[in-house]
Amino acid sequence: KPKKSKVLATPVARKLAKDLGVDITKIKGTGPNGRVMKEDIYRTKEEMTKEVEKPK
Amino acid sequence: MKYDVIIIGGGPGGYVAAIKAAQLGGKVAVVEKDKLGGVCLNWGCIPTKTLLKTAKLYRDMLRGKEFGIVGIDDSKVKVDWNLLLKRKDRVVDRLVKGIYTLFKRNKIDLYEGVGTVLDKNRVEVNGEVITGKNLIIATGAKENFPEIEGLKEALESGRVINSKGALQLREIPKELVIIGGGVIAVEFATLFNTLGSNVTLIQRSKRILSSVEEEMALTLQKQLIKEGINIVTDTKLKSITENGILIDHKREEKLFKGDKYLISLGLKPQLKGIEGLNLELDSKGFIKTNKRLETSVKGVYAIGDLNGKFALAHVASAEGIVAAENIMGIDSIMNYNIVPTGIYTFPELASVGLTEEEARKKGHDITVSKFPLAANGKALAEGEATGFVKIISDNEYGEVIGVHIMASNATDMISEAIVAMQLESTVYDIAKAIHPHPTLSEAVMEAAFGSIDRPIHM
Amino acid sequence: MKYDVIIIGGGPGGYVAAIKAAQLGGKVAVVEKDKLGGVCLNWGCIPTKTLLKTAKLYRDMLRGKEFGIVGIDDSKVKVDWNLLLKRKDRVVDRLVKGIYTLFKRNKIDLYEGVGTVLDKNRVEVNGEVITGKNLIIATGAKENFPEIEGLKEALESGRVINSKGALQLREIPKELVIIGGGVIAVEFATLFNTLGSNVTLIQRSKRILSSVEEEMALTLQKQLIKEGINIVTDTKLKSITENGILIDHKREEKLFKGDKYLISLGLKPQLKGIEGLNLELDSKGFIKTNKRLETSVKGVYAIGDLNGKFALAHVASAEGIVAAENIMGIDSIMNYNIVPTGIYTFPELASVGLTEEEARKKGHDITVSKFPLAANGKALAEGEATGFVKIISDNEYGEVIGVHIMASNATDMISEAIVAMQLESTVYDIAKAIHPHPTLSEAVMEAAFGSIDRPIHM
Ligand SMILES: Cc1cc2nc3c(=O)[nH]c(=O)nc-3n(C[C@H](O)[C@H](O)[C@H](O)COP(=O)(O)OP(=O)(O)OC[C@H]3O[C@@H](n4cnc5c(N)ncnc54)[C@H](O)[C@@H]3O)c2cc1C
Ligand SMILES: Cc1cc2nc3c(=O)[nH]c(=O)nc-3n(C[C@H](O)[C@H](O)[C@H](O)COP(=O)(O)OP(=O)(O)OC[C@H]3O[C@@H](n4cnc5c(N)ncnc54)[C@H](O)[C@@H]3O)c2cc1C
Repeated sequence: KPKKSKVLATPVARKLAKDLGVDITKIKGTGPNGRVMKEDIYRTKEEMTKEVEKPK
Repeated sequence: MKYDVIIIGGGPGGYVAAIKAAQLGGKVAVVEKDKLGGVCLNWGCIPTKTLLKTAKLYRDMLRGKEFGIVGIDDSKVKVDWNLLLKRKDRVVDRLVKGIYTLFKRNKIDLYEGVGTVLDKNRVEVNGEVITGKNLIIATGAKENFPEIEGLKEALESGRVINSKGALQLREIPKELVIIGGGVIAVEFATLFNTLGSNVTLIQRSKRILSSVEEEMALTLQKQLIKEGINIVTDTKLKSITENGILIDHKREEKLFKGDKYLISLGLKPQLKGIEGLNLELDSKGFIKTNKRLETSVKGVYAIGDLNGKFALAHVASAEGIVAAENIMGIDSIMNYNIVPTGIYTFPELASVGLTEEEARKKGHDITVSKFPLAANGKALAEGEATGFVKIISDNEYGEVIGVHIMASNATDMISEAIVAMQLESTVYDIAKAIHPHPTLSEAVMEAAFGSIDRPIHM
Repeated sequence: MKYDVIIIGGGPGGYVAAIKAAQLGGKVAVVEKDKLGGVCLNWGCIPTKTLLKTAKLYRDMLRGKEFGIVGIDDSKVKVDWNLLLKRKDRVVDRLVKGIYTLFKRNKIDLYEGVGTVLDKNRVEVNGEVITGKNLIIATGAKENFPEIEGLKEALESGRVINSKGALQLREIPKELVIIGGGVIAVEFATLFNTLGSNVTLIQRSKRILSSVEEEMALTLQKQLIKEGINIVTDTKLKSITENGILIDHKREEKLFKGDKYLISLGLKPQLKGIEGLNLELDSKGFIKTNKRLETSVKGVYAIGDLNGKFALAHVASAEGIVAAENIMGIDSIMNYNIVPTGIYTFPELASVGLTEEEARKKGHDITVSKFPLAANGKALAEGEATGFVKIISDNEYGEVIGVHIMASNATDMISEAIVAMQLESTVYDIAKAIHPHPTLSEAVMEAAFGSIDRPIHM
């Protein structure tokens, strides 16, 4: 069976991902049926920032 | 060139395009030979829904006892047709005047008269030639009368009428024969049957509303028969004479008599005045357009009934907005996959997206979930428990690809589905949205539960 | 342990939790001392909406002439209260029986009797002790009666009644004084005013429906006054005597007399039988729960009216589903940001999300767009043009964060907004969704157009 290609996401999550430079295809959404919600983008962005800060 | 856009026809296609183009800063001219609002406001959507509102109230009045209301003398309570037509006129007048006001407010130049297109930049009205960079054709459609013996004479004499004629009747017909089984036919059948006419509906195919989701159309057909409408399906019209309408029905000839015959058998485009453009037409003779509403001639757009996509006012308006946006430099396309239809019978029908059949044909692996209104608290409280909500979803993600609603206010309930589909919603999202109790819309949520595993109340 | 979950209380919280848990494969017991369906089905949502349906029909009948219907003798047409109550009973019976059937179908064990919690795994009913791994408390709430001189006696004598008493009245009161201005008070005011009572509504704060969007509440207040309800705001209850209700109003004492007094001043949780658990309570005495509906004791959940979040049936049911899912191993949380409320007045009110005020307080940079029903074709056709749709959106992406609808069928229209908000929709998505014509829901689309730039029809 082919892998699912589409990302379920809300319009706000998509815009936010674009603005914050988050790759939406790599996020596991917490919304219904795994939909990526705006909170998921905020959370991912925060994690990304922490990753960057760590090596210091 | 004087105008950014000249629009021919001021119906729900043209007038909305005009307002949108003006809002976007365009200099706009509209040519209208009759009244702004077109068929929809003057002879279509609004008049019929105003009459149907009264019919529904009248029907509910006669059911008063069931709801605990006494003291109504059924033999005395009547719809006064002329009083009703006056109300219809008041509603229409107010709305049509509103459009004229909107034109002034948006500084749209209105040319009252028949527009004749000279070329894609020039239109003649009352001898004057106006010029524009773009042209939107929004002249609508007219009735398609088949070639049947005697029809032409019967139309001329007024024995056979169209929907416009039905809105101008002097009285409620005693015996009404309706030829056709589409939306308009079925709505008028509902109207006059409720107001007391004996209605016979003669339909060519096996069932009414052939383009509507099958179970819904069949359930309505049963309901209409139960309410006293004589529905004759599987027929072939033969001729119309002084004696009545002659049809072939199961290899037998039958004659139907009425004091009025209402015919509603589809539409053909209104192309008069625009022949000069030589626009490409589709196989049915409608103007060919793409998703940007462009015709085969650059700078010329065609919106509404005359492009043959959907003969619906909201489609005409949506197309008008798309055309206006494209003309004013905003890239815009129509999404014909999410177009709702509404039918104002008792109960109403409304649909958006694919039917089971269509979905399977397109290769979708689907789930069909149906929730009956008989299990919905509000439907029982309102005494309107005939109907259901059916959701078709694609199994890959659970995406909602079709919703079909039969309910007393299905035409408002469907908006939830169109917004959901616009947002590429899955059944999980709809199920997760907390619907207020008690409402008919809970049935939509329940159907979504059913798509996932099971509804609560079933 | 015998059960996966024991549920105390079979209202819309408890019975839905039970069905969901059973659907997920759980072994479920429900303890109910009265009838399944709880307040909502037996004495709340369903009975009141059944009565209001009749009231609305009666109101429309008296407006018949306006719609072209003649032959109604206004002096004879009446609501037969006892006939109406019988209809109410039929509707309630059918729905309640339906729940019993669902219990059987889902193999839920029903214990009829008062449940007393011994500890978090043991509940006593009629002397029998049943054991379970989890416990859901869903015992609901009861009326909160303030400490007012004479109230206790008046309640006992039956001069002062609560909403349950109002549903058991022998006749329609001639003079009805309603104490309270919340949803229940306002719905009963609408009901009895329409049925012919002289209604006085006594409200403590400056306006009715203090938790409802201000413009909407004030517009309704005006409408109710116009329809003949005497609304007295800004009052303080002093005492209740044989002579009537004494209040302070603008530094004056006033006495209000009626043949019945209906009191509706909020709720307090029903904690009897569960004291043994020593659950943590909030400042108002309701059981504290988190978004998973867990209480301070592991394995004990509390749903519905008694956790003090929203006293709404659909919230109770949604919480029931969340609790059941968590118990059955599916991680699940409630989203209290998208909870709709519906008020079944004429016209109805419905809301979801934030009001202007709340949004500003939370620091949102917002756009408020309002579209009046007076500019909506269907509203005019139906003669129901009082109201509007108001959309609050956040300016960063245009996300819809609040929708407030005043319209004859607002409670169904709001579903579009809840699904939109569930999907984090922007106003662009709603504006782009083609709404069917003619419908009241077009006003939602128009309001969305207004959020972006301007509505078409304004
Ligand atoms: C009885 C009935 C009920 C209906 N109910 C509904 C409903 O409930 N919902 C719904 O969505 N749809 C309904 N429809 C369909 C709806 O009315 C049409 O889809 C809609 O009016 C199409 O809009 P339009 O702008 O394309 O054309 P039209 O509304 O037909 O407007 C075309 C306008 O162009 C003008 N015109 C034509 N040629 C020229 C010219 N050469 N110069 C100047 N002016 C010209 C005409 O006078 C007219 O005003 C109904 C139709 C009927 C007949
Ligand atoms: C007049 C009125 C109109 C309303 N209209 C609406 C409306 O339109 N929409 C809406 O959303 N909400 C409405 N409500 C509110 C709605 O009824 C409540 O929010 C809802 O019933 C709460 O559900 P619940 O399950 O928490 O509690 P309840 O419905 O109160 O159910 C609790 C159940 O627990 C049982 N019980 C209690 N203690 C025990 C015990 N120890 N042992 C065994 N059984 C026990 C009770 O008998 C009862 O059946 C209305 C309320 C009223 C009063």
